[in-house]
Amino acid sequence: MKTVLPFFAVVILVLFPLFGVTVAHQTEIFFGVIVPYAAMAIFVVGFLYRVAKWGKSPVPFCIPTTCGQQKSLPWIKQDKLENPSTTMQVVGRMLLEVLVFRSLFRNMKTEMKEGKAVYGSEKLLWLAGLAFHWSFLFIFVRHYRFFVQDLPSVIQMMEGVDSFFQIGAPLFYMTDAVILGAVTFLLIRRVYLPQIRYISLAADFFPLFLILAIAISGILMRYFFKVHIVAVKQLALGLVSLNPIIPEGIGAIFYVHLFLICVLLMYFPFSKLMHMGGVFLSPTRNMANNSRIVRYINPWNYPVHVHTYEEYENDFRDKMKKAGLPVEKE
Amino acid sequence: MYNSGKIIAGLVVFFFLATLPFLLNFGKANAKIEPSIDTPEINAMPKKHCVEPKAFMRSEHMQLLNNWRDQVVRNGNRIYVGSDGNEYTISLQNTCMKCHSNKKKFCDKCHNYMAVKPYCWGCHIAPKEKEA
Amino acid sequence: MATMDFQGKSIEVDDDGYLLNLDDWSKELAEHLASMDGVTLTPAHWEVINFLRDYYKQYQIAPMIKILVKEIGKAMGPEKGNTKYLYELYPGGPAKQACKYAGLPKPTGCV
Amino acid sequence: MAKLPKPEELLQLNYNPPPSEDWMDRPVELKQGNFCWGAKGKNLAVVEFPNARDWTPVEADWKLPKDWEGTVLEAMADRLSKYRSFKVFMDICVRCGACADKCHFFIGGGDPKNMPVLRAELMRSVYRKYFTNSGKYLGRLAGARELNLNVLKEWWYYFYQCTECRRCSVFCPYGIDTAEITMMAREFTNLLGLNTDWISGPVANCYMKGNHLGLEPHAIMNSIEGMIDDIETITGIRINPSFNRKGAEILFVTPSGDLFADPGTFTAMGYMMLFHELGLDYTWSTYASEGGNFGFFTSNEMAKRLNAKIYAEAKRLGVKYIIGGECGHMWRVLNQYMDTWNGPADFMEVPKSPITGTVFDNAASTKMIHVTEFTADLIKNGKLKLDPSRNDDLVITYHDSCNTARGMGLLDEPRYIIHNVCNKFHEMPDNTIRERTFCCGSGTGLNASENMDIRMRGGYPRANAVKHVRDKHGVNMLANICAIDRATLSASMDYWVPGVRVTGVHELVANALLMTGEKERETNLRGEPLPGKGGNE
Repeated sequence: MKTVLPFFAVVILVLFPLFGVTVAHQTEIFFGVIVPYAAMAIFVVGFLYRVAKWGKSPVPFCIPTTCGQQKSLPWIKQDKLENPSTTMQVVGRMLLEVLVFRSLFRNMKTEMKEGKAVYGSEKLLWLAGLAFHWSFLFIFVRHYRFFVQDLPSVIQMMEGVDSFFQIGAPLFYMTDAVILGAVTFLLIRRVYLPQIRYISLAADFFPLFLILAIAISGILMRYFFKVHIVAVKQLALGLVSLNPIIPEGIGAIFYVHLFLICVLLMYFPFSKLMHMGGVFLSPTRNMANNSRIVRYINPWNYPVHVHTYEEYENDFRDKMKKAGLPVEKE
Repeated sequence: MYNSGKIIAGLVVFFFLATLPFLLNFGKANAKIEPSIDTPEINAMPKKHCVEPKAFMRSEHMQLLNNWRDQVVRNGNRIYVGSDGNEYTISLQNTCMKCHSNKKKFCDKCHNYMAVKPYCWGCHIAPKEKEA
Repeated sequence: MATMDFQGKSIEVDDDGYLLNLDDWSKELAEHLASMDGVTLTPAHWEVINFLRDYYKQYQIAPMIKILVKEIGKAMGPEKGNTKYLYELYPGGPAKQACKYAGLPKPTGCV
Repeated sequence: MAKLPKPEELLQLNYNPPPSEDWMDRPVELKQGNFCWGAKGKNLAVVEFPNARDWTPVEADWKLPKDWEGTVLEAMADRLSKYRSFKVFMDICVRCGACADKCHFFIGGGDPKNMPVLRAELMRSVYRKYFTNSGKYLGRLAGARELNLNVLKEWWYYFYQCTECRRCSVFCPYGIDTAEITMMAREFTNLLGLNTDWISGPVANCYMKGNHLGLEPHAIMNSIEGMIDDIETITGIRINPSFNRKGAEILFVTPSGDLFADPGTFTAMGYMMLFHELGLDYTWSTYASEGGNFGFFTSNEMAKRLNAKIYAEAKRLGVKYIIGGECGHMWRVLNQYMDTWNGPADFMEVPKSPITGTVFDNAASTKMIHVTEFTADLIKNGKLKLDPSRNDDLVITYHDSCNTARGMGLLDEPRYIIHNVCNKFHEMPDNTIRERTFCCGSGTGLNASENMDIRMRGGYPRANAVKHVRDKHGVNMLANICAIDRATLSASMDYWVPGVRVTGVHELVANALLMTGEKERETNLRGEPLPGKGGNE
């Protein structure tokens, strides 16, 4: 159920615009203008709202997970990136975390072999995760050629790198293959590994199928079922310059690609995909381990009922005196 | 503690990045792009036609050119038979550019618009611009 | 909460069978508890039980084994002041088993 | 009490959950040996906890208060608004599974609900139902489920099977810390009077008597006097520690386990011998006689109430700073919570070693240093005369406690000390030490005797690594800086790796320490003959 249902949901999401624009041209305005604007609005507002909502809850305690030697005596070498004690060191830790998935890199696999537990290397998840996220970012940035009139040279360089091998025409992008491979791996892993299948929800399969469909539709459009690319850019520029137009003859597959992206954008703020924002707010990673150096303040700290020394002495005064302990009151 | 300052700064950065395409195009007109076929050679043609129909050429010209290059360079074949049955000499300079002698208003028009940099002109020399 | 019936009285015990109220204890009950484990209490057993009860009255806690060993050694002679001797008397662990018969709460280790 | 199976039998494990099962369909089964007895009403009443009554986990009726669901959901909303960690961790897990096989209970037990991600999902599923729209409307499809008695029992069973060791958090790409979620679950269960006896008893003791064991003032002194006698027998030196003494420079606080149970008592003897040799102006307190904090395994508020005694007593006695003994969760609390709860400690001074003059800037605010920081500094400055050969009968390995490793980063200080007081030392494999260290299997108040099955399972990964170095290097002593470790690893070693014993670091220090005016030592602190020639050189 949790695998099949998301799959068919994505199939329906593909068929919807496909039939829409093939059967009735009027729907192009829906798929080409209304949905993209709605998706953009939901994405931006939803994302801001979710993060702001997290931000409304304070971090009452300084709870970094320390993964190395603390700042201690001057002759003991502190692990500044794994156990940061200053803001700059925290920035370093976060950069490692966000850019190269430092924590996931530690991953290993536990197995029972010959009657004892052994821990083997397991870097595939890290590699696939890194490959997926970085190629996604590359592809996302590459799409800027549809959104600006004069493409910055940085993005042109990225394209150059991505199509370095100059295979075929239009030039083959490496990231297209990488993202397909990585998403497929992540999907197969979820179905095939018993532990991962057991913990997976429909909400874990849906974004994978969706992203896979987006990647496939994009690849089909670029290499196989060509669309009127100049018209696509006109539509895109129309959207972002707030003068939407629907050029003639773009091709149905473009609307499929666009619609799936819109679904992803709309789904984003309501889903686990918010880990993109959440990773920056994780208190175990974004705090300095300096709570013994600087007092950390809890905004809702409140007085509590304690058992005072006076009460304690009242309970035990006789026994204390008998044992020769000093007391406050005789 | 709330770290409101850092969160708000982060959200401003997010908002900026997420809406960057809108910001970059703010107030800019959306130019209509149409490659020009207004050259003396094309105008002189009794019936205007390319080696393949216009729709095919629009989306597949890069693949056609890629094939042509392979045909000439690897197979030594200089003859292309179009889907209309006519034979054409495979040559960028002498076939394509003979008619489309206005590279700037024909090729570059869309390529620049789409920020595509075909590597044709890495080897070939662009012909002199001609216009009607 | 579990209870046990003894001499027509219902006595409250904890999940491990230790008395909840020290006052419910009597010599007969101690013998009864021991007999449930198949143990017959000898004077040597009673030495330990009595020490435990005295210690508990004074400190509100069962003594460490170390202290128990020392004290039994003092009372019964140095050849009996060792852990091995106590384990022979109380195979279930001198602290745990003897405390049960002495009506003390289940001893805690480190918490 | 369930009989504990043999080690080989316990390890008949399958890490692969049933292929076609959905975890939500697996009913919770309270297996004997895997849970602790329920809290007693009188102990809950002492600390004014709600629904104080006696109850039995295996009985169907848990004697819950009316509208307990409302109580839990209200508390959940409250904690979501108070803890960003809780809120963010409810939302951002992608279920990548990196944590799945990192939990010691899963490695030693194979129960899929002991995969950290699934333990958290037990809570998340309820969160989704009542706090997210997708859960509200899509229900189970969105991974949501209703809060009912079965769910509550499942929470109680599994969240009192988590030792808050934070190992999963080390591997999580977002740093999701199951300990944060377990803490919340324990807050909720405590609102319904669903604590365990082994936690609530010590909490009540600590509140009224100052320490978990319930040692009354004269019992503490009696116990320490016993140790002083032993020290005199071994070294010929009579030391004379002070209690509740006003005007001392330093207050010393250690877990009460060190005062009343072997092998912790040997560590306590170690502290006293070291401090005596230094002539340190320090005092014990019978009121703040507990470094550990079982309140931390109950609720945030209870933890704060117990912790308050340390600063209060420091203030009353007018000490300049505090030294804390060897304990694990105690140091997580002292490092990450104490100052926030009960600070500022501005009535004290930044700790400065009276022997070396070293100023401990890393405790500039809390004014409390770890005894291994203090001792490492002494050794580095050459202030101690040591004869490591007295520990030559020991082949040592070092176990990092979860909390000092992952909630503080105290890794190299104890190792430096061990290297200077012992000649034979071998590290366990890299995957099992430092930030990747394994829990003893009995932290967070799980070190009772009725739950031996889960304790031994949880202790397996640590024991497995010890076995590795025992077989390879002949290791026979497991050193650590945690009172719970000293108690629980002893049991775990006896079960899994017989022949390996457990020691605190300061026991090793005191064995090697050449004290001024000591007699030729014949035995170590445990009364066992010293190796080889022994004694002074």
